[in-house]
Amino acid sequence: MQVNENKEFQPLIVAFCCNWCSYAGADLAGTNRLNYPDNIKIIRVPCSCRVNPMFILRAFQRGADGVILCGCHPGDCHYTSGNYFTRRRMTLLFSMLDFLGIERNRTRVEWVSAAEGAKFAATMNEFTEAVKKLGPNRRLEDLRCRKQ
Amino acid sequence: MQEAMINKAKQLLSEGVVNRVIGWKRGEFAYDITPAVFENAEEIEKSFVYDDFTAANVSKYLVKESKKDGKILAFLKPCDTYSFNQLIKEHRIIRENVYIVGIPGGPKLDAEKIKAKGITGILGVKNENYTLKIDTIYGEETMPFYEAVLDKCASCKSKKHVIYDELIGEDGDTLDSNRFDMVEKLENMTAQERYDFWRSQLSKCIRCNACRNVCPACTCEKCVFDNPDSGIENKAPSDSFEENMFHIIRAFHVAGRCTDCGECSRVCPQNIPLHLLNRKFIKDINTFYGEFQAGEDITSLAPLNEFKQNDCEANIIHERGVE
Amino acid sequence: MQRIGVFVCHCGTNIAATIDVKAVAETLSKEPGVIVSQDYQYMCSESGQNLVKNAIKEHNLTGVVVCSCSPRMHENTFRKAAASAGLNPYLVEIANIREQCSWIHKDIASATEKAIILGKAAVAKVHLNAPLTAGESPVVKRALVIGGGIAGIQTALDIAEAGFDVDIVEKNPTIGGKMAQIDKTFPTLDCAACILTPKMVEASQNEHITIHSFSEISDVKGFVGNFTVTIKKKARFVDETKCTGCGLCTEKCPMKKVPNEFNMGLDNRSAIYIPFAQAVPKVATIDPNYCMMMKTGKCGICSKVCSAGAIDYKQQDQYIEQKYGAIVVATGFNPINLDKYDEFAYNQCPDVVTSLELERLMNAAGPNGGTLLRPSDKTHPHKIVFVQCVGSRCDDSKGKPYCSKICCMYTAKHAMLIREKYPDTEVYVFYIDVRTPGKNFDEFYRRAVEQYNVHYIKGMVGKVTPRSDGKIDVQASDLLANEQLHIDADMVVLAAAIEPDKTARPLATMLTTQMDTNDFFTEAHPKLRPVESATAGIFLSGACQGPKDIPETVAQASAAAAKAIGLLVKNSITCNPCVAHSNELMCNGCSSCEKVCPYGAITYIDKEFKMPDRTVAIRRVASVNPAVCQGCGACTVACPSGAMDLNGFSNSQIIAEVDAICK
Amino acid sequence: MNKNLKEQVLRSSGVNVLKCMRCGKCSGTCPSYDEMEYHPHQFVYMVERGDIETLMNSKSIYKCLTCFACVDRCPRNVEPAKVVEAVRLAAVRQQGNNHMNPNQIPEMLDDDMPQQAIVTAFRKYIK
Repeated sequence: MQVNENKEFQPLIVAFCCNWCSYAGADLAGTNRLNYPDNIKIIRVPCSCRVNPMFILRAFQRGADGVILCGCHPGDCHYTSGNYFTRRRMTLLFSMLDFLGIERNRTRVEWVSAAEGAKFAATMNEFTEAVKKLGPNRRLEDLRCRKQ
Repeated sequence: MQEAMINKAKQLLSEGVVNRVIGWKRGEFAYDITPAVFENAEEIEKSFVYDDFTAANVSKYLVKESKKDGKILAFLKPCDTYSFNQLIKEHRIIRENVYIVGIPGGPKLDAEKIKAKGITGILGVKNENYTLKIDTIYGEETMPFYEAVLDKCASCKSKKHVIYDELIGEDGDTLDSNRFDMVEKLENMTAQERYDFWRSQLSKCIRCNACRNVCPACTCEKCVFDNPDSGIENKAPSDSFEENMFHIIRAFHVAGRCTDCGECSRVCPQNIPLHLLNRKFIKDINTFYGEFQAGEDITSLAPLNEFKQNDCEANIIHERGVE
Repeated sequence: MQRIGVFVCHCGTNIAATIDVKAVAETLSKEPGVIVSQDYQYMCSESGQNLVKNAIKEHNLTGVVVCSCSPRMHENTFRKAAASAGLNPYLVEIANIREQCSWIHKDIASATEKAIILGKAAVAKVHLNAPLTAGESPVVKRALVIGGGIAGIQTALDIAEAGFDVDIVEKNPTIGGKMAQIDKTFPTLDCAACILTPKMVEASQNEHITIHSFSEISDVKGFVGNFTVTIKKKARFVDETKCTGCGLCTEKCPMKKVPNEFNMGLDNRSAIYIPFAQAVPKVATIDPNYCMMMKTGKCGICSKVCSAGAIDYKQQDQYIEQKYGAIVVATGFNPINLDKYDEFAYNQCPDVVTSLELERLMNAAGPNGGTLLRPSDKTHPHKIVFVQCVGSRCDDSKGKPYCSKICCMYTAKHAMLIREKYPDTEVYVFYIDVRTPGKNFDEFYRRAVEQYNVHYIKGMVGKVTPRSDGKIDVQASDLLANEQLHIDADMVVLAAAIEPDKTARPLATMLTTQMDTNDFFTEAHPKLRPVESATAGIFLSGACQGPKDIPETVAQASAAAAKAIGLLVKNSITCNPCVAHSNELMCNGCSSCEKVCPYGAITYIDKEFKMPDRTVAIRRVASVNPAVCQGCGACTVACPSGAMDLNGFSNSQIIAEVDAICK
Repeated sequence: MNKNLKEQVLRSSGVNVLKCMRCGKCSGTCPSYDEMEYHPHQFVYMVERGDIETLMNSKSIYKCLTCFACVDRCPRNVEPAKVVEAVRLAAVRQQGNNHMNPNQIPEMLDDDMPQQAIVTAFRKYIK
């Protein structure tokens, strides 16, 4: 891939947001016109616990440079316990990715409530910056899926 | 030991307690011992083997065998009993259909390690005061016993049978093993070093599926990797991503269920230390959620199937160790 | 072949100002399967909806993607429109290009690019959408109320009022609960019995209400609209149908040394007893731990004096099974055990009492007939110290972390009543904060201070020491005067923290409802659904959900009743079709999914399968009850074999979205 | 307010003074209350405000019996006695201020003075 020196690296980031808190938080960020980078593409899931590690790997495979998972704050899950399971699953998965030497800052879990539009925007700004610093995802990509 | 086991098997068969026996028999080479089901005393007399090369865990075979008519006798080493228990917990084995005789475990030997010493044509081995006497077609060779022990036995976690109907020999205890040493060593490397280490290992993977087929936790009716609808179907790793993905997902699927029996690494023809991935999860589970040994009992909830409200947050990963 | 229609909304300038909607429509029209792609000013308007409807009919669409505002705004609108045009509503997907695109980005080129990607993801997903039909499940027109305190009684009365049968299950021999033990109520100071007992009688006489007193829940099965509950009627050794409640047996019973629970053990009752005069049902109960006949086989006096022949020493526990459409939990509270607070000398000195004990001491039906006397020597106390927050607002290791909420008000009430009735008595109240939010509450507290001259002291009591002269030394700090006080009190009253009843935890397990770490039931939403549990069909009434005073309890009880009635009036309930389902061919029967399901929606069945080798195998497989499943998807990830999937958010749909975004 | 001192006291005591809800039970329970100029609850509050020098200069730090009644009874596990101890330590650790001058020692000697006290006094000898 040719690196254009003039153009800043623009990462592709997939954000999984639970329908009840984080997706609503993202909507609120929009309603309040709080800017965050267009690198973020949101996928709506009913609950953060719906996110299968396979989806995250799939995103990296297809060229995502970062994946962030947002759910309700612990204790506030619409389904009462979903995000507690998410927390354990993602802690272990991210730990494993880290163990395999994949940059740990490409993955993140954040709790964003429906009232935290500002937090959503701030989190996305911050995460995009962090991923930008890491550069393109090379350690967990599928060469066949690399964009020309 | 082999003699006592054969006698026990014949006795239980003749008493009608069981109608089959799962044990091991010899393959082409002396060190090539594989699980086998015996249906009568003659077969047992003829080919039942239990020796220093008999490392295979027969628990997984009981998923199918326990669903057949009649009761089957299974000889389980301590490490095998953990796998067996875990399978009962997951309703994969019908407990009533298995008669378990607990037998003392290893340390078992690794033929590869003997061969690495340049010793070939192995016909048989004998352990005399921790010197291994190896009978080969070229004559007798010797080497220190412990240099030939399987990695999984060298870091044995327990000599205790967690489930059995009767025991041959004495029951042991759980051990303080050093099994997390290598995981820790890797954790203390930089991310680049870890990445290089795992690339060098996982790139050897030929996707023979031996790890999956031997793993007592991998008993799915249909594996997600064989399922075209799963989104991650894949038969052969065509690049680094798929090499990684298979082993990440496999380790994740057995996380909290893996009893650390070490069979995956034992059977890997490419000698990839796959057990390190499972141990990493076990170590994380122990650190984050409290000590947990899969298969220790049949009632506790798997760590990924329960939670505490004050569990650590996922960002603990970002805050610790070496980037 | 899919025939998908894409509809891009301008939302006036809300979207169109930052996104080139024409370009979006144009680009998406080239996506596979898309046969019509249009843009319009306001897609949610009637003419916008007609555009969608006409396109569905005209092009015989198999899927619709609307690029517009958040699905949280108008997903339902477009689903309804699709349904009215004959397209299954679940074949509609929304691409959120307003809240999550046009409103947050400024650069037209990049915002348009992002909108196209979001649109492509929605198209990719809709390719895999399956038509879903919401199932229906019948509703049993009967409600169960667990707990017969004021909360349970009020809920039952309201449900009965609406014409539905309702059963109250109460573990004690009588309904009435804590309110029956209370003397007066704040802030009006009217007598608790005078307002409660008519309600108790009303409940017992209502044709729709059945009271199972001295009973417990032993099992709950089923789901919303269709619960099957097993009620254990504990043996009371008296035939309820025969007993007239005349009370002769209780008078004649020779065993009179049983601590009286109703009076907090401050006096005694007989082994056969009726808790109090206004008990409902007014039926005697034999306490087998004290009854001479039950213990030694010698006595039988009650049986001899009972002209109704109601006594039955051989009575056994009885189990009744009953079906319900809705369940209301009203298990209430108890004051905490004060054993670990040695500094207050509660266990050393009979004159250190809890507030609930004080209620009984002051009650006309209490041990002293309404005259306030010290329990130790039955003398009139002249100095009384109240200690607030005993066991409330503590670190977890020291007590309850929450504020018990009712103590400030009942202490003001006690102080006022004592000063009113015994003006020669000095009353001190040691407080940390006085918390009086509520109608007429602060006025009430100020009256205690200004009109009744109760001494409120900011500070906490450090140590209570009974003295040999019968006085009690109360050592405390006065934070405002910055000095340490010693008061030689005659009585000390502790405002003990309240906690949920001990039966609540096992009940929550049976009901698969959630509890917080303090064992209070968790409501479905702390603000918007405060009387529902997260489990459909289970409602919460009263202090089982959190500390509450009587007006709040009654308000919540009626609210819970309204919610239950709202469920019971329906003949059947529509289920959310976006539920999990298990592919039986792949299911291992490992129970992982069952363990993570917060609703108990997954059960296991043994099912016969024809194997490839023509044999028949019986396998244990998961089965999801679509009426109970709420569609969170926790099970789909717990399932190692990928047998469990979620309608509307299937693995392949989400992966298609990921692919479309990452392409 | 001395930020370093506050941090030192917080660190050496291990106490989170923010947990205090100002109930005063510590002072209500303190047996040396009347001996003290500043009382246990004030210690907690003043440390939170960072007003530590005042406490260090007060005799109160030596009046605490370290009986731990306040620690035992504090409903929120604030552990006031540990704060008092930490302030006392801060005072002891100060170079100079509270140390004795050799000239002072002889005039303090009398028959009732325990040997240990004299040795201790010399240990604190100003350098």
